[in-house]
Amino acid sequence: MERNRVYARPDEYTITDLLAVASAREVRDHEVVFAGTGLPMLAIMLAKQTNAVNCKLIYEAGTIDSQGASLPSSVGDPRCVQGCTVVSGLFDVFNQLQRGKIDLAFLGGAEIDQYGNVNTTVAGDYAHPTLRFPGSGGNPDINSLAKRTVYLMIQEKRRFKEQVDYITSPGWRFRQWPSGKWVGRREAYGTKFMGGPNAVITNMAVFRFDEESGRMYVDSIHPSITPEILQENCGFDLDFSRCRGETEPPTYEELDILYQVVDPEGIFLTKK
Amino acid sequence: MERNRVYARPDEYTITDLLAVASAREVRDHEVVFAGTGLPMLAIMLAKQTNAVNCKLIYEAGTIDSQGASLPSSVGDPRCVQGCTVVSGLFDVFNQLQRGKIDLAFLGGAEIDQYGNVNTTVAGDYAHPTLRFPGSGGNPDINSLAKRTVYLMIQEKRRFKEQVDYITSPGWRFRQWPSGKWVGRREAYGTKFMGGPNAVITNMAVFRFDEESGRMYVDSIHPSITPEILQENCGFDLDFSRCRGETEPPTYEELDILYQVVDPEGIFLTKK
Amino acid sequence: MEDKRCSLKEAVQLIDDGSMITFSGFTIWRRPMAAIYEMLRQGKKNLHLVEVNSGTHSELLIGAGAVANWESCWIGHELYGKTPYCLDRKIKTGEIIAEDYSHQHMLYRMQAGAMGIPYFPTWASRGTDILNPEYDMLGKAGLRDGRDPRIPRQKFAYSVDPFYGEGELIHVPAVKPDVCIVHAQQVGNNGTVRITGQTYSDEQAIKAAEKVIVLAEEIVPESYLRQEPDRNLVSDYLVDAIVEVPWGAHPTGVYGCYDVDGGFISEFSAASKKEDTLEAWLQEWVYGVESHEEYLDKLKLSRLTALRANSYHKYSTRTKRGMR
Amino acid sequence: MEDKRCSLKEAVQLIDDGSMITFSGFTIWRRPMAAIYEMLRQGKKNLHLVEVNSGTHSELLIGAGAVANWESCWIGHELYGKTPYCLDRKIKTGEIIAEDYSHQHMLYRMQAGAMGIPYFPTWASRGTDILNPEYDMLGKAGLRDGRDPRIPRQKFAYSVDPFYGEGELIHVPAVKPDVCIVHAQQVGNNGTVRITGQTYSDEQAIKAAEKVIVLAEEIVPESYLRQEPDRNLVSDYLVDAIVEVPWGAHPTGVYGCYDVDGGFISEFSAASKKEDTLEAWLQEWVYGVESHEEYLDKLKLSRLTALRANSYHKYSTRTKRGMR
Repeated sequence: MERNRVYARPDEYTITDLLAVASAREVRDHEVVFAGTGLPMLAIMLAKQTNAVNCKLIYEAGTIDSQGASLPSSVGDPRCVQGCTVVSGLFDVFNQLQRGKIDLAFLGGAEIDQYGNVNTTVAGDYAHPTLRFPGSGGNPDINSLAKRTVYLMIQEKRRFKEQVDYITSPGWRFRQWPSGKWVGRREAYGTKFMGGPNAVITNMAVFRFDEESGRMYVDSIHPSITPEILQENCGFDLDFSRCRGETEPPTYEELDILYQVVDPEGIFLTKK
Repeated sequence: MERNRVYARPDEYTITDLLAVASAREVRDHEVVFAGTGLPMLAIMLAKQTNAVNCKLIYEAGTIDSQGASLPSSVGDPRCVQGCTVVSGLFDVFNQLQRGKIDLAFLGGAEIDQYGNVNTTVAGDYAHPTLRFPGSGGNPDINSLAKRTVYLMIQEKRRFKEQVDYITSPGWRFRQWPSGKWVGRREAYGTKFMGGPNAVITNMAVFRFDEESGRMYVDSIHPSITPEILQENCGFDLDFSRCRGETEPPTYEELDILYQVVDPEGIFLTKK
Repeated sequence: MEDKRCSLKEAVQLIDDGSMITFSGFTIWRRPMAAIYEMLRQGKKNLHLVEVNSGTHSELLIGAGAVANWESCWIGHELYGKTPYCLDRKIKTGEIIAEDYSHQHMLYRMQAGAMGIPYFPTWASRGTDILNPEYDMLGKAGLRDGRDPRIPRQKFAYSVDPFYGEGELIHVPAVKPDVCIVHAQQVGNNGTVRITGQTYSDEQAIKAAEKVIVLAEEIVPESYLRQEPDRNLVSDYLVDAIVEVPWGAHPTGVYGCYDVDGGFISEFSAASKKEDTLEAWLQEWVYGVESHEEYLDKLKLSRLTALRANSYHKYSTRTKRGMR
Repeated sequence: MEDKRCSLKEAVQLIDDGSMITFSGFTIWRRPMAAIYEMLRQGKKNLHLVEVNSGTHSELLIGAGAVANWESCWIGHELYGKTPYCLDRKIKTGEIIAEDYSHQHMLYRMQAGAMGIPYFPTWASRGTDILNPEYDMLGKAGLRDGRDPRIPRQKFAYSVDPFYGEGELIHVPAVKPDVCIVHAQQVGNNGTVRITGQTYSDEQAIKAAEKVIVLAEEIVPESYLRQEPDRNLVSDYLVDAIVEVPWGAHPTGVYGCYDVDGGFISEFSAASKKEDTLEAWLQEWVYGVESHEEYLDKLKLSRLTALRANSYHKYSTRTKRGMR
């Protein structure tokens, strides 16, 4: 599809809009994509209308390539079934994931560290938590078996930590069990650890990972965010050396699709 | 159902009729029964009309409780699907078998020994066979995982052997692999070997097995067959000590059901 | 043939205290809520929940103090409440043991149970702290000594592939629930189950369980279900009790029948934040209610009517979901 | 989007000599026979067949000398020919290696391949000579040395249950076919597969294979298949090539389309008893025939019409099957 390249001004879009648009741009055409509830749905449904019209959209609860008219409020929603090629269940979808059929996944997390280790399980000590989160769900399964995983997160100092309280989903370096040693993903598991975090997109920036060190670096900073603000909202020292500059803002066309086609009811796009 | 107890004379039924009737009588009401192609189908469809109206009929290819009007020529036949509760595939059926949901199975065999070891794979040396049979199919799976298995066979000296050339499906004593030792079924596997041969029905007699020795014994002899004829057609010494006498012949009602309801086309009941 | 049809009370009476239980559905979809409420009214205790994933139904059971052990991968209310306040509170007071596995681990644990094998191999979730022996909570509580035959003696095992040299796999233990409670769109008068839309992990849960209780929007003739056997999930002989309970999954949603009642779940989630407000909520919606029929009347017809699914779309086109 | 539609010739050209191949169907049902004939016309060689169960289609490939290795549990023609003469002959001449597993073993081997794990645990078939190390034929032929990455280094492995103390299980190795050839009732114009009636072990075979070729009675719009997604087996992205081949499974039967042609299979079975009569049969029905269309004309319309399924019963009510 021809992309209209007229960019909206910061006061014309919300951070959620930018997150959805930046995420959509991670999708390549013809990819088989695994999406969780919320922002990932917006991102992929937008991508299907723009840069990845032939991508396949798989929901964890058991639907393949949904083409519903109405935005699902959850991956278990009947809205996921409408127009899909196959409706099945978790056994079909997770087996395909392990078989290596999933190219890209979008996931969320509560905490992350500089190696991309993500925590969605618990804040504080596991046995005596300060707060229990919903839990892993399929996060560590999808992160380890989809070829690329993109994390969508909120940028806060308490969430971007030197070390996470609990590794729900491993990044590029993590503690290996049962041994308990800190290891690199490849040395630990070779090709049967198929993916891991490929990018992290927050309300302030887009991050990627150094192939060698496995450390997170700043790829681009969102409009109206400065490196100083970004560093203030991160618990570890950020590497700006490879920053490409400002994140490409949403175009008017992308915003129109988001608000008129993807989420006209305002389920996730609530501030407009 | 009230059973009409008027017995037919030997010249009024074929050996296939008697086999079907004797087999049907092995089925208890409400049992979940696994049936292969041929005689087992006749037996269970007859049982459903007489002594086991509530039994469930499962075919290996993936149908649960068929109620077809037309006799299938094979377990993969579309006729198995008509009126069943669930049509699925092998994964459903074999998983239920391993889960312990199957009470009774009917199987066939080319050779059998005194411990009920059955061969459906090869005659002669495995690597250099005198004749290759179709192979195990699900025979050893069903024999080991259904709670009871009844074998339907042709009574010939070359088929009832001191020792079979190849143990496709183990009986009460067999060589255990990888050890290679001869062992009793229970000592070898305990409860996870759920079944094994419970009865063998041939064109001449009904055989059962001694719980202690695991040896086959004669339970009843078919009308017009003498112990001498039976022994002549068996490759090992038969135990007649527990013979209950003559096998109950078919009733006119059973024959009517077989020829008018079960196999009116004469697919398996060919001689009448 | 014995009649499997019974009342909701009778069906729930089949569940013993201390039972290991699993459910149909996915997060806030097709959960047997009417049975959950009735379990609380009957005062079930010391339950051991083992679920592929959890949700509002288990927050209720946990919050009301009916649960001793919980094994799953996720619990919450999706859009309608992110934090599992009840589980959070019971973990802090030590009233519950929570054992984490990943979603795929739980699915394969249930599949192993459904196919009668004691474990299942997988590549999923290597590198996660779920595998950390320090976080084996049933083990730390001394419950892996084999005294309870339903609890595996280890949380995980590992095995190296001898066939293709692909490395070390994780073995997850089978799940062996005493009871699976299902909510289905239709059940035959003798127990054949038809589920439409996503089947989630219902097939695994039903086939793994020793006893299966099926609530359904409607009981239909077996002869009707036998006309399209490709649309049925399991046959009658796997089902022990059936109950017709229209709207029986409310406030969770049912494909083709009704949507999630987000407002209702949000109110429960908010109430569950504190013991006293939760207690008041339970008094109003569970203990203070005699039957499912009384519950429906209390909800009011207009509320349920707005949730009813459009027969083409299979979801409600009338319920307000977003800000616009 | 690239077009996956192609001719039968083009589809079969995607198969390399020496490929490991599996098929849709069950014994003499829904086998991709048109592709089998075309494989012989194209002179495919050294194939390694790995099948949950086998039948007429493989007797043809084996008899014609296209097969080097065969792994399965059963081969024959059901009612229409008990003895697998071709396999029997090739084993005796040592031209083929036949590796026996049980039916459940083969199913779980394919399931393991379909879900991306190298092996699958099972209780099935303990005590059988299939487990006898003396009868590991690929091993005896020195083919388990890892040089062929598709051949497992052991025929079986064993593992003791550490979770529930249930004893020693059998581990069967995954199957990793290069190609799965499917015959379906319908395929979407982009590859979504709809199979009606029993699905046999087609889901396992398709998902285990690297390349999937689908022959179908008809190609239909994807939009049509998307109207009832619960009736579709796999989505388009798992399929590489599609060919519309009416009657493409003849002489095997297809649910809802046509019955098994028992007479035809019986004639082949009888002919396959000896090399020279088999050669003559192959000349007449395979090598001497240019295309599938020519094959159909040679069969004659009246013969096929008698086999055509009744649209209510899903099988033919006109074909004579028995003695009465």
